[in-house]
Amino acid sequence: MIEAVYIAGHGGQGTLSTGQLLANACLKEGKFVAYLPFYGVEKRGGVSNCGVTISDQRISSPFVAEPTVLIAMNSISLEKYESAVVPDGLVIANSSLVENAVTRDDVRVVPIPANEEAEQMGDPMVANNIILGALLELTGVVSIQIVAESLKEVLPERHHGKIPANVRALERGAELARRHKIRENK
Amino acid sequence: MIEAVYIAGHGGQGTLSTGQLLANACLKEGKFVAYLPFYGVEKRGGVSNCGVTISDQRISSPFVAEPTVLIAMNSISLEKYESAVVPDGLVIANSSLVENAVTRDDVRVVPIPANEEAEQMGDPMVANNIILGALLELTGVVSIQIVAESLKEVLPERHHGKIPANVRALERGAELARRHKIRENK
Amino acid sequence: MSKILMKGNEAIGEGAVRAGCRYFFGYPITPQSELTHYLAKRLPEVGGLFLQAESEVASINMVYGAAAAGARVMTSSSGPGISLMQEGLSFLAGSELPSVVVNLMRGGPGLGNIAPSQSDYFQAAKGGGHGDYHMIVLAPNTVQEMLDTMGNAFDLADKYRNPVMVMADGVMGQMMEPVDLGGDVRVEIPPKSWATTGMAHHAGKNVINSCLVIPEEMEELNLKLEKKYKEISQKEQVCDEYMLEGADIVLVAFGLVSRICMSAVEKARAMGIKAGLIRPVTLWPFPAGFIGKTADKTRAYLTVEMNMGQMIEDVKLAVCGRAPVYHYGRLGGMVPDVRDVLAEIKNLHEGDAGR
Amino acid sequence: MSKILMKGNEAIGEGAVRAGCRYFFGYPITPQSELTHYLAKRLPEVGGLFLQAESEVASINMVYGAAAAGARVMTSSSGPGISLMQEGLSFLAGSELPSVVVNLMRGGPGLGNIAPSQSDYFQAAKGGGHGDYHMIVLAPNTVQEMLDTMGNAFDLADKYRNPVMVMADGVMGQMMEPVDLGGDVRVEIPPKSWATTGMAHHAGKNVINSCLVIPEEMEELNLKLEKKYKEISQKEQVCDEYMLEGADIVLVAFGLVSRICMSAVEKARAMGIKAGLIRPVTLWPFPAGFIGKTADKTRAYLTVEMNMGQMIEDVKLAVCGRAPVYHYGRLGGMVPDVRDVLAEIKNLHEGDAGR
Amino acid sequence: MKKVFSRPRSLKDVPFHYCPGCTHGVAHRLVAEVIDELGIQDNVIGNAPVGCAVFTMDYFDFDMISAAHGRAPAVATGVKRVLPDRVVFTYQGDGDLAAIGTGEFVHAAVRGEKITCIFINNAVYGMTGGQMAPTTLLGQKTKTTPYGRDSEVNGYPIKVCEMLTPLDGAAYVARVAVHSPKAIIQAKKAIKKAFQVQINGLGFSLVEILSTCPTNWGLTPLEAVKWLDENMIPYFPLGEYKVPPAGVI
Amino acid sequence: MKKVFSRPRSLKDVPFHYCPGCTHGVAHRLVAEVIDELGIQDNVIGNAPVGCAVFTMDYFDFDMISAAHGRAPAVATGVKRVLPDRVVFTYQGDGDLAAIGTGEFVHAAVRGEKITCIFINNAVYGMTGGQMAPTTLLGQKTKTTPYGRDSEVNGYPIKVCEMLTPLDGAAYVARVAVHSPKAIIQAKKAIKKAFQVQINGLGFSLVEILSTCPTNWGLTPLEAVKWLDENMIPYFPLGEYKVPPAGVI
Amino acid sequence: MARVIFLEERCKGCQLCTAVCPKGIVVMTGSTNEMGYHPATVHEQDKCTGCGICALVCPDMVIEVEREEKAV
Amino acid sequence: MARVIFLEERCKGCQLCTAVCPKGIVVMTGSTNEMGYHPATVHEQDKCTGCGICALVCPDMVIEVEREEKAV
Ligand SMILES: Cc1ncc(C[n+]2csc(CCOP(=O)(O)OP(=O)(O)O)c2C)c(N)n1
Ligand SMILES: Cc1ncc(C[n+]2csc(CCOP(=O)(O)OP(=O)(O)O)c2C)c(N)n1
Ligand code: SF4
Ligand code: SF4
Ligand code: SF4
Ligand code: SF4
Ligand code: SF4
Ligand code: SF4
Ligand SMILES: [Mg+2]
Ligand SMILES: [Mg+2]
Repeated sequence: MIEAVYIAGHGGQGTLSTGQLLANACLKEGKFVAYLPFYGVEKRGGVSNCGVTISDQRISSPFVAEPTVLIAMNSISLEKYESAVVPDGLVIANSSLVENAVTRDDVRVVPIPANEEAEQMGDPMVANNIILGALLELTGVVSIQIVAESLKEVLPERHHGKIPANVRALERGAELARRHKIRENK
Repeated sequence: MIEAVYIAGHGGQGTLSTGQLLANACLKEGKFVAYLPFYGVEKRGGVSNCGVTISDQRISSPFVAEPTVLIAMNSISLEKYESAVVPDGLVIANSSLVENAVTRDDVRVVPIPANEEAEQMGDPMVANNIILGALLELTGVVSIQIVAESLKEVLPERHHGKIPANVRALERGAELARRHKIRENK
Repeated sequence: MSKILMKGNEAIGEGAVRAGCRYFFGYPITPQSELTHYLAKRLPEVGGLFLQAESEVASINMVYGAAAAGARVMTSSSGPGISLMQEGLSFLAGSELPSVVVNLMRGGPGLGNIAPSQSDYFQAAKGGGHGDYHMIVLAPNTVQEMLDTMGNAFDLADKYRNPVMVMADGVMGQMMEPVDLGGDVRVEIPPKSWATTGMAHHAGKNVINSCLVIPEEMEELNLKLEKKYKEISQKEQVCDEYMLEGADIVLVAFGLVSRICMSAVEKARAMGIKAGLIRPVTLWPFPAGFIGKTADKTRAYLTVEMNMGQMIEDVKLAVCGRAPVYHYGRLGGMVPDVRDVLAEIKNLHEGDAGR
Repeated sequence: MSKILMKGNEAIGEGAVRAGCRYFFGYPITPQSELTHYLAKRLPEVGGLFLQAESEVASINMVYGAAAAGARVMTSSSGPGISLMQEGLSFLAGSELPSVVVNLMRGGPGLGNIAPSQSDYFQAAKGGGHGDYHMIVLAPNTVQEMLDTMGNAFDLADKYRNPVMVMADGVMGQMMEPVDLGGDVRVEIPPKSWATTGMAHHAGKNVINSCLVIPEEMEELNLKLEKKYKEISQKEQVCDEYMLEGADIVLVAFGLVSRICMSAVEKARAMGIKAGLIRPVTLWPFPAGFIGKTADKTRAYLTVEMNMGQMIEDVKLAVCGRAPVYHYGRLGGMVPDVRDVLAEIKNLHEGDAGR
Repeated sequence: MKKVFSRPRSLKDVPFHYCPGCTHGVAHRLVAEVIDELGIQDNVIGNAPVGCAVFTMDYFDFDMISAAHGRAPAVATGVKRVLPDRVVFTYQGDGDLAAIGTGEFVHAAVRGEKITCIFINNAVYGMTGGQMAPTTLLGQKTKTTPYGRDSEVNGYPIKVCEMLTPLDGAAYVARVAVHSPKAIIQAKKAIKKAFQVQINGLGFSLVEILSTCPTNWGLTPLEAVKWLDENMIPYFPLGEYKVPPAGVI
Repeated sequence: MKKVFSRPRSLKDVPFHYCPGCTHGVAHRLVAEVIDELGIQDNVIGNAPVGCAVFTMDYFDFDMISAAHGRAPAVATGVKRVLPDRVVFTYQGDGDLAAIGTGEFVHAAVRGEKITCIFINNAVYGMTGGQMAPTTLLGQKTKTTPYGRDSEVNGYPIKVCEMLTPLDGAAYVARVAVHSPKAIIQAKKAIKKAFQVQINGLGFSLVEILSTCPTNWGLTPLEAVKWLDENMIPYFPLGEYKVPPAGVI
Repeated sequence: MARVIFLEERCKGCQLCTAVCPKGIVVMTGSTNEMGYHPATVHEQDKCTGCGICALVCPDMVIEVEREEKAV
Repeated sequence: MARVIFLEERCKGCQLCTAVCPKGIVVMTGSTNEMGYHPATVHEQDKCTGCGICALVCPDMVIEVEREEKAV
C-alpha cells in the first residue's frame, strides 16, 4: 500500500495542518509517513501546498510528484496539479472554490462543496476537515476515529474545545463522499 | 656562471641592503638576479639574512640553499650556515664579530675585520660595504664602479652624500681581500 | 517508546539537546530559523542557553569561546552565514575545539534564495576557510537520522577535538517524519582537561591557541592535524547502499537527493535496469573506500546533486578512471524530479552502460 | 626600457596601477601589508584612491560597490582575511562584478603564522564561499609575472564579469627580481553599460543583484554562470612546461614552489633522470587539458605543494588513473628544499617509474 | 483640479510586497519624494539591504545595488568613492544596520563617508519571521525571545543615534517615526536634510525611522502604530541628535 | 626590608617581546596586579587579541585563549556564558577592538555582557608594522596614511568610550593612560573597578588605555610619552565616562 | 473643492487612513479586491477638504488627492 | 631606608625611569646587556626614598623596590 496525497491551496485554507493531521493519524496506525510542505514565494496569501506519503514500507522520496490523491482547494491548484495525478488516481476538489472542471478522463473526480458545507455547519474553519473526511472515506487509509484521536495531539490544549466540531466535519465529509459513491455507482 | 650568495647577520648590520645593492649592480651588468630576504621571528634585533643569486641564465629557484659564497656577519651565522656552502665555496667572515673558526677544510675562508676597519675609516655604518668590496674582489661578479653607480639608485637622494664613504669602504674591502689572496698564495 | 511525527528542524534541535548540548549561539537566517526558534524555547527548559549573536562572525566565535570553556556547543546557519563563519571554522580546526555547526543549505551564490541546495559541498568538504584543515561533515537523509546524527556529531567532535558540520537543507528542515526519540538518554561527555576553565579547575595553565609563529612549530601542529585527519579518514567513512546487488549503474547522492534517487532506482529496477545507489553519510571523510571497491563491477556512475557537480569530483577520485562518472544536477533551489533522474538512468542504460 | 629591480609586492601594486586600477580597499595583514604601503603612496600619485577599511568584510564589500560603479578595483589580504571575504566573493560572483583579489598566502589553519604557504588552494580553486561559483585564479612565479599578471587579471575580470584571484605568498612579495615595466601603457577598459552609475549616465535603470527568490529564475542565473565557467574553462587554461621533452617523471607545482621544482628538475636531468615540470599558471581553470595529454607518456606525477595535498586532486582528476600521482608537501610555513624534492624524484625514479 | 498628493516619480507604479499596514511603505515614499524634490533621480544610487526591504530595488525607479546583509554602508562607500558627485544612500533594517552591520555603519560615520543611511527600526527581524532585533524592547516577545527579551540574557536595545552623536564624522543624525501624520511630516524633513548634508559634502548622515511590523508584533496595523507610540518612542526619543553648524545647509 | 614593588604573581617571569618603552608592558602589569589583588588568578580566563599583544598568553600566568582578530569579546561571551562564575576579560588593541571588532565590542556592551575589555589605544596598528588605526590622529603619518591622516579621506578618530556611554548594558566605561606615574595610578584604579563591576554582575566594563608605540610613531620612548600627553589626551579626554550607581561597587 | 481617489486594487485594508481623517469619512468597504483585502474608500466626497492626511499615512499609495487651485 | 634593584638583563634602555625619579638618581649605564641594550641603574642608592615611581613606569619590570617597614 502506498498513498501519495497532494493537498494544494492557498494560505489560510488549512492545507498544511490537514496534511499534518493526516500524517499523524497514519503514523498512529503504524504506517510509514512523510509530510512535506511547499510555500509560495510571497509572504502571505500565496501558495500553500503539502504532500503526504503513506506507506506500509520505508518511504523513499518524500516528494509527491505523482499523487495518487490530489486535494484541490482552489481553481488554480486543480489547474496546476491535475496533470500530475497518476492514471486512475483520485481528485477531491473543493467545489465551493474550484470553478474549473477536471480535463482528464482517466481520474476519479469527487467534488465536495467544503466551504458551503462548513458555513452551514456554522464554522468556516472546518472546510479542510470536511475534505479530509471525504479522503478518509474514499481511500480508507485510516479511520475517522484515529484522526479524531490525533486531533488531541495536534491541537494545542486551548483549542481542544474545537475537536467535536472538527470530528463532525470529518464525518460530514465522509458522508458526502459516500453519497457521491452512490451516485457514481448509479 | 652562477653565483649564489648568502649574506647572514642580525638586524642593523645592513645585510639586506648589501644584498640589494649587489643584486642591483649585477642587474646593471645584464645578469639575471634574484634577491630573497629572511627575517627572524622576533620583532627587532633578530636574524636578518638574504640570498642573492646571480646568473647568466634565467634563475630557477631563488632560494640560496647551497651558497657558493657565504658572508657571515656574526658568529651564529657562521655556525648555522657554514655547512651549507658548496664544496670549494667561499666564506667571507666578518672577523670583527665572528669568534669561531670555520670547521670545514673544503671551503675557502677569507676573514675581514669589517667593524674595526669601518671604525678606523670613521664610519661604523660602512662595515657591510667593506665586506661587499671583498666579495667583489674575490668573485669578480661585478665591478666596484658599477656598484658605486648602483648606490646612486639605491640610496635616497638625501643620503647621496654618503656615497663617497661607501665607495671607499668597497675599495678598502677589495684591498683587504687582495692582501688576503697574496697571503693565500704564499 | 512509540514514534512521534517531527519536523527536521525540531529533530536537529532535540537531537542536540539529547546529545547534551546546552549552548546555542546563532544568527537568524532562512531556512534555518525554525531550528533556532525551537532551541530558543527548548534550551531554557533544560537549563541551557540560547543566545542570539549580532552576526554569524560573532556566533562562531562565541562557539569558539564556549568550546574552549569545555561545553558541548553548536551553531547553525545557511549560505551567506556559513561563508561568514569560514575564518572561525579555520580557527576551531586549528585550535582543535570540538563543536557542531549545522548548515541548512540554500540556493546561491550571493544572496540567492532560500530553496534547497547542495552547492556548499566543496565549501564543507574541501575547506572554505584558510589553511589545511578538515571538518567532519555529516549528511542525514531522514528526520530520524537528523535527530540521531546530532549525538554522533557531538561524539565525533569530542573524540577528535574537531569541528563537525551537519549538512541538510530547508526542505529537510520542514519535512515531517516519524521519529523514535529513543528513551531517556544518558550522555557521556568526555572530560576535557585541556579546557580553559580557570586554573582552580584543572592542573596547570591551559591555553587555547593556533598561533605558532615559528614555521617548524606550525608544521608540527599541521603534522599532528594531518595524522588526525588520516585516522578519521580511515575509521569514520560511512555510506549507505541501496539495491546495490548486481547493480551496473550506480547512483551516488546524499541528503534529500538520495531519497529521490532511491525512488528512481526502485523504478529503474522495476523496468529491469540494474540500478543501485550509494549514499555517502559522511561527506568528509568521503566514503572513497567503499565506492572504490564497487568500481570494477560498475559500468557507470551517476552523481545526482543539487549543484553544478561538486561531489562528482570525489566520486571520480574514488573510481579513478575505472568507470565513467556522470553528473545530473539541478540548480538555484530546484529539486531533481524522480522522473528526470529515471530518464538519466535509462539514458545511461541505453548508452554507455547498455553497450 | 631597461629592467629595474623590484619587490614582488611592489610589482603587484605597480602592475595594478598600470592595468588602470585606481581603487584599492583593504585591511592590513602580514605578509601583504607592503603591497598596501606601496599603493597607499602610489595611488594618490595617479589620482587614485587608497582606502583602509575597518575589516576585510568591509573591504570586499567596498570592492563590490566600486565594481558596481564600474571601476577597476582590487583588494588584497591573506589567511584569515581571505576567509572573512568568502561571503563577499560569493556575492561578487553571483552579481557578476569584475574585481581582483590578491591572496598572499600564509601558514594556517587558524592564526597560524606569516610564513609562505599554499594551503588556500582548495579555498580559491573550489570555492570557499557558498553556492556554485568559480573565481579565475592566477598564480605567477616571478616578480615580472606578478607585475604582468595584474593586467591580465583585470582584463579577465572585465571580459567575463567575474572576480579574479591572484595567489602568491609573502616570500614572493619580498623577493626582488628584475622587471621590465614595458613602457607607457594605454589601458582599454571596456565600457560597462550595466554599471550603477546613476540613470543620467546610461540607458534605463541598472540593478546589481544576486537575489532571485524564485528557484526557476535562480536556476537560470546558475545556468548562465555555468555556461560562462565552461567557456572560461575551455579558453583560459594556462600552464608552463619545463624540460618536459621525454620526461617520464612529471612534477606539477605552482607559484614559488615551481621555481624550486625547476632547480630540482635541472639537477635530476643532470643525473640522467628524465624529469620535467608542469606549472599551472591558472589554478582555476586548472590546466587539466594539457596535463591529461601528458598522461600516457608519463610514468609518475609528483605534485609539490606547500600544503597537505590539495592541487594533487586536480592532477589526479586530469590524469584519471592513467599514471600514479604522488604528493610531496611541507606545511605550516615551511618551504620545500630543492634537495628534498630531488630525493623524491630519485625515489620515484628508482621505485615506480624506474620499474 | 490639481493633484496635491500622488505617487512620486522615483517610485515605480507597482504594488509593494509589504504586509498590510507595514510602514516600510511610508518610508519608501518619503525617500522617493525627497529624491524627486531634490531633482536627483538621475544621479542617485540606492543600496538595498537584506531584510524586508530586499526588494526595494523593484520599487525605486533609479539605479540600485543589492548589498549583502549589513554591508550596504561599505558597498555605498565603494560607490561614492568612485562617483563622488552622485548621491548614494542605503536603506537598512535594524538587524541589517544595527546587528550584523554594526562595523559598517559605525565606520562609515567614523570616516565621515558622504552617504546617507535610512535606518528602519521596527524592533524586530521582519523578513526572517520575527526574531529579536538589537532594538527589540525589554520584555518584547519574539521568535528567539519566546519568554520576552530579558536584559540578563540579551541586554538592552541599542541606541544608534546616541552612539553616533559623539563621532566627528557624523554630520547629521536624527530619529523620526512614521506612525502618525505629524511624525511623517517630521520624518520627511529629516530625510531631506540628511540628503542635503550629503549633497553639501558635510559628512555622514543617518535618519533612524521608527516603523511598525504589525505581522511580527502580532498586532493589527492600528494597534501597531499605537504600540510604537507608547513603547518605542519613550525608549527611542525622537529628535535631531546632531546637526551641522547653522547656515551650512 | 620589604619588597614594595615587584613582579605580580599573575605575570610569568619571562621578558616581554615588546619594543623598548612600549607601554603595553605597563598595561600588562596593571592587569596582573589587579588580578592578584582581587585574588582571582585561579578563576580568571583571559582572551588575547591579534595585535602586538598576541603573545599575552605567554606572559599572563592563568588560562588564556587566543581569539581571532577582533573577536575576543565574542569569544569571551562564549566562555562567560558557560562559566558565569569565572572572571573573563579581553585585552585588545585599537585595530582589534575598534576596527575589525566593532560589532563584537558594541554588542558585548549592548548585551550587558559581564566581561571586561582592556582596550589599548596606541593610535596605530603596532603588530602589522604601523598602519592607520581608527584612533590615528588627524595628520598623523602611518604606513597607510603616508601623507598624514586626512579627514576628507579617512574621517576622524573613533571615540570608543563616548560611543559606549549611551548604551544601557555598559556599566563601567573609563579612559585612562599609562604615560606618567600619576596616569598609571589612575589607570590601575579604573582597571580594578572594571573587574569589580564584572564580579558584582553589573554588566559590561571597558577601560580604554592610551598607550605608546614608540616604534611606529618613529619616536623615542620619552618623546612618545610626551606625544601621547600633548596630542592624544586632548582628543581622547581621560576620565570615567560611565560608572554604576553609587554604592553598588 | 477637493477629491480623494482610492486605487482600491492596491489597498491592503490596513485601516490606517480611517483613523486619521479629520472628517472621519474614510471607511472600509465590504467588497474584496483581487489581493483579497477589503479596501478603504470615501463615500462622502463633498466633506473631503483635500487635506491629504489619509494619503500621508497610507503605506501603499492607494490614495490620490486633488484640490481646486486657490486663486492667489 | 630603601633600595632599588635593577634586573639589568631585562632592561631595554628605554629611559622612561630616568625621567620620573624625583631624586634624579636613575641613570643609563654605558654597558650593554645580552639583548644589546644599555640598562638603567641607580648608583646613589642612599638618595633613594623607595618611592617606587621608577618601577611604576618601567614597562619591563626591571625594577624592584625595597623599603624599611615603618613601625606604626
Ligand atoms: C549573512 C546573513 N545572515 C543572515 C541573513 C538572513 N537575514 C535576512 S533578512 C535578516 C534580518 C532582517 O531584519 P531587519 O534588518 O531588521 O529588516 P526588516 O525585515 O525588519 O525590515 C536576516 C537575519 C542573511 N541574508 N545573510
Ligand atoms: C582577519 C585578520 N585581519 C588582519 C589581521 C592582521 N593583523 C594582525 S594584528 C593587526 C592589527 C593590530 O593592531 P592593534 O589591534 O591596534 O594592536 P597593536 O599591535 O597596536 O597593539 C592586524 C590588522 C589578522 N590577523 N586577521
Ligand atoms: S514582516 Fe513586518 S517589516 Fe516585513 S513587510 Fe511584514 S510588517 Fe513589514
Ligand atoms: S610595535 Fe608598537 S605597540 Fe608593538 S611592541 Fe612595538 S612599540 Fe609596542
Ligand atoms: S483628504 Fe483629508 S479629509 Fe479628505 S479623506 Fe483624506 S484625510 Fe479625509
Ligand atoms: S491606509 Fe492605504 S492601504 Fe491602508 S486601508 Fe487605507 S487606503 Fe488601504
Ligand atoms: S624608588 Fe623613587 S627615589 Fe628610588 S630610584 Fe626609584 S624613583 Fe628614584
Ligand atoms: S624603564 Fe625599565 S626598561 Fe626602561 S630604562 Fe628604565 S629600567 Fe630599563
Ligand atoms: Mg527590522
Ligand atoms: Mg594599536
